[in-house]
Amino acid sequence: MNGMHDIGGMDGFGRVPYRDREPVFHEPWEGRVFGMMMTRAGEVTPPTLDASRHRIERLEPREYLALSYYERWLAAKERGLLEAGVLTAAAIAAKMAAIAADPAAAAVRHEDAVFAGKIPRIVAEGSPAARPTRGRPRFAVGERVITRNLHPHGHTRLPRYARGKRGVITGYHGAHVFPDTNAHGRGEHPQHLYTVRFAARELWGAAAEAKTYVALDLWQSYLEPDATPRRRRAAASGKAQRKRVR
Amino acid sequence: MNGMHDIGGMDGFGRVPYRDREPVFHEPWEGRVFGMMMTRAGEVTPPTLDASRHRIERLEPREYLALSYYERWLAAKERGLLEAGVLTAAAIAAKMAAIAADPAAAAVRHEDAVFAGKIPRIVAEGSPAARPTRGRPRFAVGERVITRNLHPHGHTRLPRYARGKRGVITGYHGAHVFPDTNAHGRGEHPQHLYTVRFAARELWGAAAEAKTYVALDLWQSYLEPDATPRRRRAAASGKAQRKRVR
Amino acid sequence: MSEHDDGSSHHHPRPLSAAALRAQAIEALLAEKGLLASDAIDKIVEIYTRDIGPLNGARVVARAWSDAGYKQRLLRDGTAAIAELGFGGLQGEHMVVVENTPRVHNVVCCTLCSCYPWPVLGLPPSWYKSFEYRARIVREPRAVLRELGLELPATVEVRVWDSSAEVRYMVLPERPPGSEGLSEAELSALVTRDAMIGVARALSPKR
Amino acid sequence: MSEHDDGSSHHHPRPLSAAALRAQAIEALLAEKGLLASDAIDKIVEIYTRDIGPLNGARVVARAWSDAGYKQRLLRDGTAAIAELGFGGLQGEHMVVVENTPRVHNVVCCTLCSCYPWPVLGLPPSWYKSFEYRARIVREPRAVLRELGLELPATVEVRVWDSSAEVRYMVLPERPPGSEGLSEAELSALVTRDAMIGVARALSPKR
Repeated sequence: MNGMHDIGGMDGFGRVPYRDREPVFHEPWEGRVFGMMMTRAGEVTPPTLDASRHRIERLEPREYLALSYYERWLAAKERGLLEAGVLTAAAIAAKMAAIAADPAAAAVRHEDAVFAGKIPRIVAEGSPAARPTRGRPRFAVGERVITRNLHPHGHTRLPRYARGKRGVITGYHGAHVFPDTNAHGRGEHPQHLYTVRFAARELWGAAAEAKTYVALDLWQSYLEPDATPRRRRAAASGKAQRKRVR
Repeated sequence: MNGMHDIGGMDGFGRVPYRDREPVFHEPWEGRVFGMMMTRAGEVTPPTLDASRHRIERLEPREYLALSYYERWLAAKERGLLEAGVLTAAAIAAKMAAIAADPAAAAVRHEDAVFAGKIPRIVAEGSPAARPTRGRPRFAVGERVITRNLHPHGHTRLPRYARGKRGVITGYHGAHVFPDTNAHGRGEHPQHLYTVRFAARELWGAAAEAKTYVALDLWQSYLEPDATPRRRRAAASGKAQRKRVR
Repeated sequence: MSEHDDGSSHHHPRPLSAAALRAQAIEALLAEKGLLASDAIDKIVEIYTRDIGPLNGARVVARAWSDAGYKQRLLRDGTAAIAELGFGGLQGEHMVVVENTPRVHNVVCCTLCSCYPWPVLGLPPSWYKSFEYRARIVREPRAVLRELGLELPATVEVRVWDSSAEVRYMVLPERPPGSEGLSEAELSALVTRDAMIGVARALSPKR
Repeated sequence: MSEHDDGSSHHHPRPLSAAALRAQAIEALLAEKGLLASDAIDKIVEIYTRDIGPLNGARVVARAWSDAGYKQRLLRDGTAAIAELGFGGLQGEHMVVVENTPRVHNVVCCTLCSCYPWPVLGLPPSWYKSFEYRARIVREPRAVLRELGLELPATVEVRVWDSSAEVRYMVLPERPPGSEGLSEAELSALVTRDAMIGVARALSPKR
């Protein structure tokens, strides 16, 4: 989707709010939200990683921008629990009021020693997205491609700034789970995954920074061969723009 | 600039909040803000229309989305007055506190009967953006063009969704003031202005609504001739995409 | 500000919003410094709440429905033809009128801000200025129109006019069936703001 | 929730934020229903606050600086070489290590969310997750790096790695001058989180 999350290339946010040192979690609740997300707390049908990302992307744009990072995780988690009927908004509001009145109301625990014991292994093993490859990759390293101009209303990992753009394959990663279907419960449908390198000038036009490239990891169905003759390509991506007014 | 205002094509906002009837101004202050903007109240160097738009665009994205329409006008107006040193933040805060304590503190007027008497004529005459044409237009109605992939950090009226896209000239309007310079006090530099028609499929890919077109009014320096051979154009804009997965 | 209320809203007993307070504070400070004209602001507000609105556009449309010569002039040079009826000026300096037919449906928007043809339609309604409309109408106009109650046959071509320059667009809606023989005044009552934006058809005459 | 505080922040006497209240309410409700494992959450929080962080990545870099064979393996198959040191797992299942040289500077980001190589760098800092960094680093990396204190000569090629899939990137910084003869442990102390993201150089050894 062309969501609020797809902000690569946007102006107006200002300077990066850099801090050298900060705690991993700024408040204890951030850690708890992180932990609930990672342990898939309360999920009747645990969402895939892709579905979790899409839940966050689907936050209303005003909400997406207004919330902090873990507030977005929390809002997405809450939405998932409400949509699945696990919790109700009324119950959450009542419990919030109870905790505000008496912080001890939050001190509820439910233990699962077996699951807790597995956590280190779950973290250490991870959950690879690579899948056995079926079919030969369409593109080879060094090949020129053009990204498709795709605008699905659902989840995608082809950002807007890199659609309809020419690049070069610089890496191949085998077949990986395809987020555009997996996020929607429509299956993993693994596809060949490539690293594609784009010149900044191709992405951002003639005013782009020089000697600058952006690489993205893109699935095969995002890509088409770039059949543009070399001479025309140069004209379209750069030389012609140098003539522009201003 | 690739600002928060450039939202054509975004997902996630939901249904259009349609209302059949509503007052022109929902609150009296909206009318006053409209009036202050239109009369350029307090402006040492009255901004051009383009500069006024750019002031609004430059609101921080979180602020832009959080504010209502006339709140954005008000925020942009305030920013202009602060930047010009006409008012200070402290003075505004103090006056807000005074009015909150006693609404009568807002009852300050300064009359200018001569200016007020000119308002009907100013409204009726408007402020045309057309300028005498110098030089022949580069493009003719019916000609195919491709928009440049421009990403200026300043003001522009070529929205992101229509950059690097192929269209057809369907109208010519003579020379109009060029916003990209005029908004920044760099002069009007009038350019030939064209209406360019784009197929929805060109803008939004193969999933676009059928038999649908979007027209934009674009200045000559936004445009290049589309020299793509007809066969390749069809492949790039549509047929090739029909093969995509999903 | 109550003594120069614009008259479009009644007085509110509830506390002023932060925006209202801020607007009043800025206006009062500028007035104290003699840097604004309160009476000029009054006049502007009065004009756009009382004088200028979609009734202007409705008169243009009714004339075009009634007078083939006028319609031809209107579609050829909107600014000049609209000026024949005495309308024009701010945000209507360069008018283009686009005609709906059984085969083509037009709809107007401004994705980058909220440009709108003030002299014929007045100031835009909230929904036209909403992020929702601005974001979606250029991408999925048929879906948006359907939500707004206007279902277009697949055979109808949709043309969205995104007002990116100072050209302003107004839709000339299709004359509704059953409106034969109506006077211009009667016809203009069928022409809604929404029909001239292109998110609705003109009203059907009461039978 | 104070009795299972994650230990990364001290207790706050001030009232809980709305987010804190909401998080606690949801956790308490799920615990009441037996739909979460409090101890599993404790364990996850503990791992990412105590065990996993940029010291892991620093060890990888120090090894690569010290051992040409390891460096070669690291650049050829990041996942396998990093696993040699015992690191890997969640959000590092497919690691690619990119090498900074006098001619090429690499920097890592994720514009669409905030993907980051957890096993070697821990959880990302706030600024990496900020809209500012996500929006700007792909468009004007040299300007962003300059703001962050890293001025790159025009002759250096900049490569930005936007983590759009499950491949995670880590930068192998240039070994700083004057670090000859240092032990792996001493070298790893020169390797900052920022150097492995690519927004800084490795530290210079104290002389």
